[in-house]
Amino acid sequence: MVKFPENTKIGLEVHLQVNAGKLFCGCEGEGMDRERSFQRTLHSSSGETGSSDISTMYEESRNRTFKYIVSTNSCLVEADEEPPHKINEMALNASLMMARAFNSEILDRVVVMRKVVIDGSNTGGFQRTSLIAMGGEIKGDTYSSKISAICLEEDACRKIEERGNEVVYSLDRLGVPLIEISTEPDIKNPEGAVEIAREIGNRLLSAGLLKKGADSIRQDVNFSMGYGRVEIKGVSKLTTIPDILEREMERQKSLAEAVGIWKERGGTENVIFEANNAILNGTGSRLILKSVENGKDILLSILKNGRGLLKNGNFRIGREIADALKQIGITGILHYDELPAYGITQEEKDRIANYLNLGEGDSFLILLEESAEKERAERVINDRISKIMSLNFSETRAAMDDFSTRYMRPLSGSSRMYPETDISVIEINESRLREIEGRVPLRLEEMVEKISREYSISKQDASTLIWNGMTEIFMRLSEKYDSRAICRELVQKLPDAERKKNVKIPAEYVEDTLNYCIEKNYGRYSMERAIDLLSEGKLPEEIKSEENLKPLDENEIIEALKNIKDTKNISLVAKQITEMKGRPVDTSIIARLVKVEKR
Amino acid sequence: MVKFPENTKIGLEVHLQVNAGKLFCGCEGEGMDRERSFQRTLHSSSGETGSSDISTMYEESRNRTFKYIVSTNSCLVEADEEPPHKINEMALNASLMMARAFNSEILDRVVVMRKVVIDGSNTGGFQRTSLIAMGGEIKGDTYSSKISAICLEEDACRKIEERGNEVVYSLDRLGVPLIEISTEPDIKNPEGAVEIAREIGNRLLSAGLLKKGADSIRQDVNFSMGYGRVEIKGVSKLTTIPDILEREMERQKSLAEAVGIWKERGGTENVIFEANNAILNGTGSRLILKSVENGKDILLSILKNGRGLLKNGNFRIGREIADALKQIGITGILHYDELPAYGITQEEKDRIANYLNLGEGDSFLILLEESAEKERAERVINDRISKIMSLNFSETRAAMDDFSTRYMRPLSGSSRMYPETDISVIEINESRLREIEGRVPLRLEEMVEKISREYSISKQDASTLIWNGMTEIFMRLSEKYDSRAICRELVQKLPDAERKKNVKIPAEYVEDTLNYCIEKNYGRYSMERAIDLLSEGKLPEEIKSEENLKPLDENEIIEALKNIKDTKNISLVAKQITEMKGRPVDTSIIARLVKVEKR
Amino acid sequence: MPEIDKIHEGSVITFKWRGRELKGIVLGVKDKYVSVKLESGYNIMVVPDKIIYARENGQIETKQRETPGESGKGREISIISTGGTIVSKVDYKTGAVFPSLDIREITSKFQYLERQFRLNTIPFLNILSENMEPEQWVELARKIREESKKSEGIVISHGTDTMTYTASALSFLLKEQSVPIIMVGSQRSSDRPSTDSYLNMEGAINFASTDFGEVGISMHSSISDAGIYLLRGVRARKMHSSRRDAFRPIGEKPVGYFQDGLVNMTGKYRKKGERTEIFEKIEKRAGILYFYPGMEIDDMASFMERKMGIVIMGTGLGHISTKFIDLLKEYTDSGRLAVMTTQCINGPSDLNVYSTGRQLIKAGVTWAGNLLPEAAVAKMMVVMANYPDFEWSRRMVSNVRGEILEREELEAF
Amino acid sequence: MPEIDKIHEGSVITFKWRGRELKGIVLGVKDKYVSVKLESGYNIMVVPDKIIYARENGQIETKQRETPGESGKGREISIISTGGTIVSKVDYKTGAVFPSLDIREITSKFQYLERQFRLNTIPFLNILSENMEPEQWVELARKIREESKKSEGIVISHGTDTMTYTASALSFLLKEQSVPIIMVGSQRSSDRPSTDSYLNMEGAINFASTDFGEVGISMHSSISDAGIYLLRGVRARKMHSSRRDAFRPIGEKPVGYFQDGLVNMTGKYRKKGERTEIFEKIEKRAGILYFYPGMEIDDMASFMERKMGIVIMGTGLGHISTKFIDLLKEYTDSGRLAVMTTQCINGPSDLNVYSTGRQLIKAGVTWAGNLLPEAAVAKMMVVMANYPDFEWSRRMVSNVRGEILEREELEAF
Repeated sequence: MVKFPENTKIGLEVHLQVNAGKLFCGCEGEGMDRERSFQRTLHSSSGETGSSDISTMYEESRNRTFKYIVSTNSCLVEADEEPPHKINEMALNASLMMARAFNSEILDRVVVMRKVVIDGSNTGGFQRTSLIAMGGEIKGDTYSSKISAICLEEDACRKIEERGNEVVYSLDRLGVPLIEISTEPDIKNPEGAVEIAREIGNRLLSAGLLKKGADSIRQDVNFSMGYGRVEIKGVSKLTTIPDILEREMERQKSLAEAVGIWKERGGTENVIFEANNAILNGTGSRLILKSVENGKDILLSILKNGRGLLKNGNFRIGREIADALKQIGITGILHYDELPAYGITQEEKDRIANYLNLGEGDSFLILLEESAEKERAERVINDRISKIMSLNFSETRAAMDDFSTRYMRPLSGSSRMYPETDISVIEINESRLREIEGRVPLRLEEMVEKISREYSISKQDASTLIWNGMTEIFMRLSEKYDSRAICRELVQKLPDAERKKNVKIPAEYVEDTLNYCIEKNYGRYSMERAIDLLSEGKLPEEIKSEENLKPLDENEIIEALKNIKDTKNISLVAKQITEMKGRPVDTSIIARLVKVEKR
Repeated sequence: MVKFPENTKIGLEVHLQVNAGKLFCGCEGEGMDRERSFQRTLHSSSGETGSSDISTMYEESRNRTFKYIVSTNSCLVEADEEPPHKINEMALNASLMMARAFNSEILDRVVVMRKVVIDGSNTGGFQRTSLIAMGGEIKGDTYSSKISAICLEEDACRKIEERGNEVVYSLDRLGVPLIEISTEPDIKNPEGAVEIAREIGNRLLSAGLLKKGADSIRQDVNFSMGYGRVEIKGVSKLTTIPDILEREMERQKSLAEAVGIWKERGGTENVIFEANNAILNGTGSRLILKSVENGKDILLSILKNGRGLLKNGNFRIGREIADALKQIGITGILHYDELPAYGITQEEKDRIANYLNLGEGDSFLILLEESAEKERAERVINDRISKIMSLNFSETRAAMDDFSTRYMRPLSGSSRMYPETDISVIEINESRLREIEGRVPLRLEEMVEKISREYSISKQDASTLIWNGMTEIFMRLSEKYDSRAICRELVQKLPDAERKKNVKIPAEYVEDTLNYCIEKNYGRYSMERAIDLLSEGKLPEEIKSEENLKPLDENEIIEALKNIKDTKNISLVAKQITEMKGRPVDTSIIARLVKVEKR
Repeated sequence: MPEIDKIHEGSVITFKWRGRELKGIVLGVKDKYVSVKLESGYNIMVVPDKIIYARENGQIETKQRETPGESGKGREISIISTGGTIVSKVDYKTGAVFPSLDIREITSKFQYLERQFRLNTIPFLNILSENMEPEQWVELARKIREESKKSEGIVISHGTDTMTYTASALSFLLKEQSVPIIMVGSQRSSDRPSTDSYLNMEGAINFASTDFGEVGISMHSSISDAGIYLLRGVRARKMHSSRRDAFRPIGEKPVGYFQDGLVNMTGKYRKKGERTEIFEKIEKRAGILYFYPGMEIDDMASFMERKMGIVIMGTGLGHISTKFIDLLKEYTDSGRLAVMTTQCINGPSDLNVYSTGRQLIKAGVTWAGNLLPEAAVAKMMVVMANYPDFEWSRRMVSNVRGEILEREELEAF
Repeated sequence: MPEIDKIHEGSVITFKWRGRELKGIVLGVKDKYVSVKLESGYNIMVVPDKIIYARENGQIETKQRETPGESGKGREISIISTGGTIVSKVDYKTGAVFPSLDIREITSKFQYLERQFRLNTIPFLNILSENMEPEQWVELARKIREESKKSEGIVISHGTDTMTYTASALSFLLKEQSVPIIMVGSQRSSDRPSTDSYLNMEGAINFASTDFGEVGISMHSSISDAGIYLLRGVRARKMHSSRRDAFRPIGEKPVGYFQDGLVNMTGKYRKKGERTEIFEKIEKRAGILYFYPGMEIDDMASFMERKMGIVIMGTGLGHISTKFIDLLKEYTDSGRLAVMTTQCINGPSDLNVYSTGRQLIKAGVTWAGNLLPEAAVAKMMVVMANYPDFEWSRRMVSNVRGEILEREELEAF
């Protein structure tokens, strides 16, 4: 296990999708894309971004259009064509239940805010979010962490593709309720972070309120080791946290080391590019040739004292610069350390060094870009370098598949938030709090234990019920019928039938038909028959109306047995009779009758 | 010239399209078809048709759908989706002017009626028509005729095609105002009918109110020679009236003669078909074989005493029967007189005669049709024969291209008319009558004479102006400028320019630009230039705004002449200069300058 | 010689007019003018020079042909007639419209109906729909309850003008319904060959034989004689004064579609229930007020005076001039009901978005999403008459008959 | 320790809440609750346990940023601001909307505008459009006359709620107009990144530089940020309460279309004239009355009492219960004006078709084809103030500004 510095601070922001309708409209949480789409542009308002936030300015200047694919579970609200409706009660309650679970202090009044996001992932240009509770603590088996805030938010659009200036999003995920739980940066190591994050997810799961699906838990990780806070976005798999943090820790360590050397050498000077398209005349580099062909210039600058720091051993300041430039759409950057390469020869490298009058420890940068972009690039590069030199690495970074992270944007400030005036302040009154009081989620282990104990089923079965989100249905049906029988239907028969027909039967259909069997006193065989019929695509109404579930009585079975010759295998006989009559049959009766017959 | 019987009575119904917007909406008289269409069915109401009108019942039972192609000059009114608007003033006035022209008595109040027509030619299932005036007389050079009624009507849809059960109509013509002038049946011969019809059309033409186009005059001819009134619909060319009436006269004469013979033989008995599909077993007739293959039966009936009357010399009762059957969609009828033919041999004919036990003068009918249709066919045939036997031939017939006529339907009764309640009664008050008083159309000859005299132009030119519908423009422009010059532009230059570019220049464009030249005092060469530019597709606004019409002054011409070497042909020189400068030039100035130069 | 004032409607007459002798049947006499139908079929209105001959004939009468009764075999459908264009016919001489309801005229066009259904025609009212009053909604609901005991479906022929008001009122008056209730009308009267009434009625009868447990409207889906829509009464609106396809669903798609003899239920709907129960009271003291710039305080005040509840058609999301705020506060403080809707017709009212709206909330004004003004006033009349006043506001904003849509899809406008 | 009632908006505050120490800026205090913006950006409303520290700071003020002035070079366009969503911004701390009109914010989005036009911004009114009164229409017309002397086009930013009323009123108040007058609004306020205001305004400025000689409306043609419609003011209507493409032409197609910097004039329109002349009087005693079943005679009577003219929104082709006939007759007999329109919105009113209509004609009620109710009331206010009473009815029914369509095409509904 890698050793992290003493002053390591890790905090989490865990996002949990709530298994409920959308947060501010009447649409369902799940849906499919449709043929229809519309397209938009977004504008940043002057009041809202600081002048230094050039990535946001760039975002707008790019003139991007966003295309939104309409889904079956979207309406005018997702299209930003109608004010939001009242908040989804179930989602709000879920967030309150989570707050209670961790002893977080619930606010008397909830104010819905808009958080500006203009990457198109929200049709309105903002995400709706509200602070639900503050404080509390998450206790895992080994680690614990204090909670700073619990928020209830809308999930964003699902990005489908990016082509040229157009980004395509689906509206299916937009507006799905998300509970965001942020911890204090009091976690000391990645293992702790994993445990805490898992604990958070398990609570909502244990309450039966976690949406199913790959997306349902996503976390951002805050990390600091003395060089400012880095927020790592988009860690989708819990188990990758240690690897990602390790890579990030190494990045910061190397960066600090490089800065030490650089400063020792006397620091650097501002990068200033000058165009010299003739300098590489006669080059064989296809990169250069193609770039010139596309009308770009060859811009050169000294990077004072930078030699060997841009790409050399662990030093990767070159990549820091490239990542920052990429955010404003500039990609053509080369530097001393990586040459000769890309078809540029040592002779050409020397020619440039010579031309720039490079000193001993100096490096140079080559920017392949139109001269008009020179100033923007210089500003980004110089800002980036001076930030690194100040040993303040705080920023927002994105987690990559290879566990590395990439620069995304500066940490977002509070100026990006303002109230959602279309929704009035929500009072969390006593009656609501009383309502959730009995439903505070237990820890997953406790929940498994409790269900197993109270309903006399195995822990294995209890756990399966929870993971499949069937706990509530199970408990309701168990009030009226033998819980073990119900458990068998839900844990064995149901998944079995679904697997056979490769279908997903809606939970409410299952509850409806089983309930019917219970009320009619039809017994186990009818329940199984009900699930079989559902798996064949029949609707509960049909199944119920056609008396398909009424078990055959003894006389009917005797009648049916007359047509069956081989009665050795009782369950085969039952199957034959059911197929013949379209109705369930009790095998024990068959067994009895067959015996009688044989006698 | 064929001699018509003494008791011949001919009456006319002449329909004239008025050159105005549509009668009951804001659409123009002309337009083009568009992509869009809609489709309808029509129902006959029980109250409206007599029980004997089986052709109407058949029309509905056919379950035909009508498809209407929307035109640029149609709106919700033509679609029968909006009540009619107020009556078109110009069309109403035109009808009143025609009434005055023939001294017909104008009604104080005009009641708009609906005349039921369910062949789909009117989207509402009725045509709007109103009686404007009664009485009066049309005086031609040789003949004269009393007027019974002058009506103002809507024109019907233009039929585009009929395919299967669908009839396709265009809405472009629906609602165009039609003046219908009906004469008493006081015309004695076809030549008189031609003269009277021509006189009627010429009056509206002389007033400049006749729409242009092939359809603009259509006439129905009423004819009787003692056997009831026959109304011949759709005589589109005036000159065909004599040929058509001759054929009709001969038809009736032969028919009467045949009836005489028939009655002498003792009359006939009802036709009653019986099926005998076996009788032509082994026939080589493809007609019969195909008919049987299509599931039709062979239905046979005696036609008592009918031999030699169905098709023999001038006798054509067979066709009378076939035409009537055709109206109810039955086509497969054969009879004794025409056999052997259609692959049916003499032996087969005899076999049938034998089977039917045919008497000496008897004929037989073969109907190739499903037995289910037997009664309908019998009813139509027996009705038809008894009508012929009663020597009452009155009915509505359609004129064919070969001058023959075909049975269409019984004469329509007054029960097909009821008031159009969506339009209030229109009062023809004094002020309206005064308004038209000065505009009563003259006879064409008088009009030619008048214009020729008043404006000092040739009769030839005056006549051309009238035929081209340019009289009014000519008279207005002549108030401000030399009428002969204007006449030259309108009668010579304009058609010439149109022919050269193969375009039709809207009359209002011509008036607008010529008016402009007059006001600016630009003279003849500018007018010609204006017409040339219009023929090139330029709009009046463009032409006027660009000062293209200002003639070159002397200095400008001198300047221009410097670039021209060969000045022998003055008009060629003028053309060159105009092309060079884009402005008109006075040839007389050139001539003078060239002379001066030469000197 | 007969005098002009002795001439009666229906007389056969011969007279002179400007020297011509004319014959015809008298349609009426007014001032000096005689209306005559000539033998040619044309009607004229003239002042005769001289009347030569006149004889009472009685050929013209205003036919009053109501032919109640039953026709066909199969499932029983009741057709309750209230009047309107769909049952009107024209007298072919006078052009006067008279009521006629001979169901055989309809079934003769669609003979399969006679084989599938037993159609039972009930003349109930015979009025133009603009004269329908709320009390008659209750009577109609009672009639429906009665018919539902023997029929499997009910068709109500109704003038199109106030059809959605009646449909809404019935929706709320019916606490439970055991049969489909389908309203049908026509935009072109049955006397015209081009009438839409037959196809609309064919659709209605077919819709009435489904398991639809709501009050629906059966009218043309386009200007072609092709398909018929089944629309939810509380969400439909007459959106064009003259077209066949005037009725449109607002904010949702049609519930069903009928074409070529087949019903296709495409939307969600309540299934018919076990029994039919109705409310029997209605509060007439409710009305709609349409806001416009320049409206005076007195305009609203005097309207309110006579009302226990008002439906305001505000602008946009439900706004009116803020000068009315105090007045509204006073009104709602006195226990009366003010519900805001929008004159945009489409889209919701939402008083949370702008400051005017928030002031209206404080003044006690209620709003109910995209509840339509017509449905709102009908609902208000039913709610106020049948529930205690402290429940009024809550009842208005809660969706009971699909009158308030939870979600509006993009295509629905 | 500071007392809660000493805390003011804008104070920087540190306080204890349920044992936690929190910091932020005070947004307001109401009852015991303090609204605070935390450093995280979230707003909370809490009852503090104890206030530890508070300092007046003044960081929060309600910004009143109106930046009139000129910008750009080229053809002069005046932008007259009257208020509404299009010029509103949000205060990012309180969420309160405040008016702001900095034309450079718009031109900075579309820099070509600066090269083509000299944009002259004039703050004129600053109200929500539902508070607009007829007197202000006249003031606006005067301002237009003044601006038309120096500008080649006029853009009027306006709240969308009553935009079509104002557009109609201006259409009739302007006897002649020498410049295009383009009204523009937005359905999503400018503070939202997704606002429609920029594109609507871009379209408006471009339309204002054409030869369009009418009062038009420039709004989104669809929910996409793609094209902008130019609609004829007297024929447009806000047909949805919340969508960007709420404005629709009724019974006709749009006059123009703007996309990607290009104007395409697709419909017929009046060209701009030589001078701008206006009527300066308006008669406020006119109003709209919406008919519904159950409306009482007193409802109409008391409304009429205060009015010189009324616009009735009847059902269908323009019908109301016949019980009102006598009252209407009395009203028109006294020289006042009653104009019938239809609550169907689309299609004509036509009183000739049904008996109720013919009774209304006899009662002196006027109708004017498909004249919209909003245009009708605006026209009535202008006509009654500026013409002798015997001309009123004739003026109402004659088309002067394209408000009455001669023909309606099939696609227009």
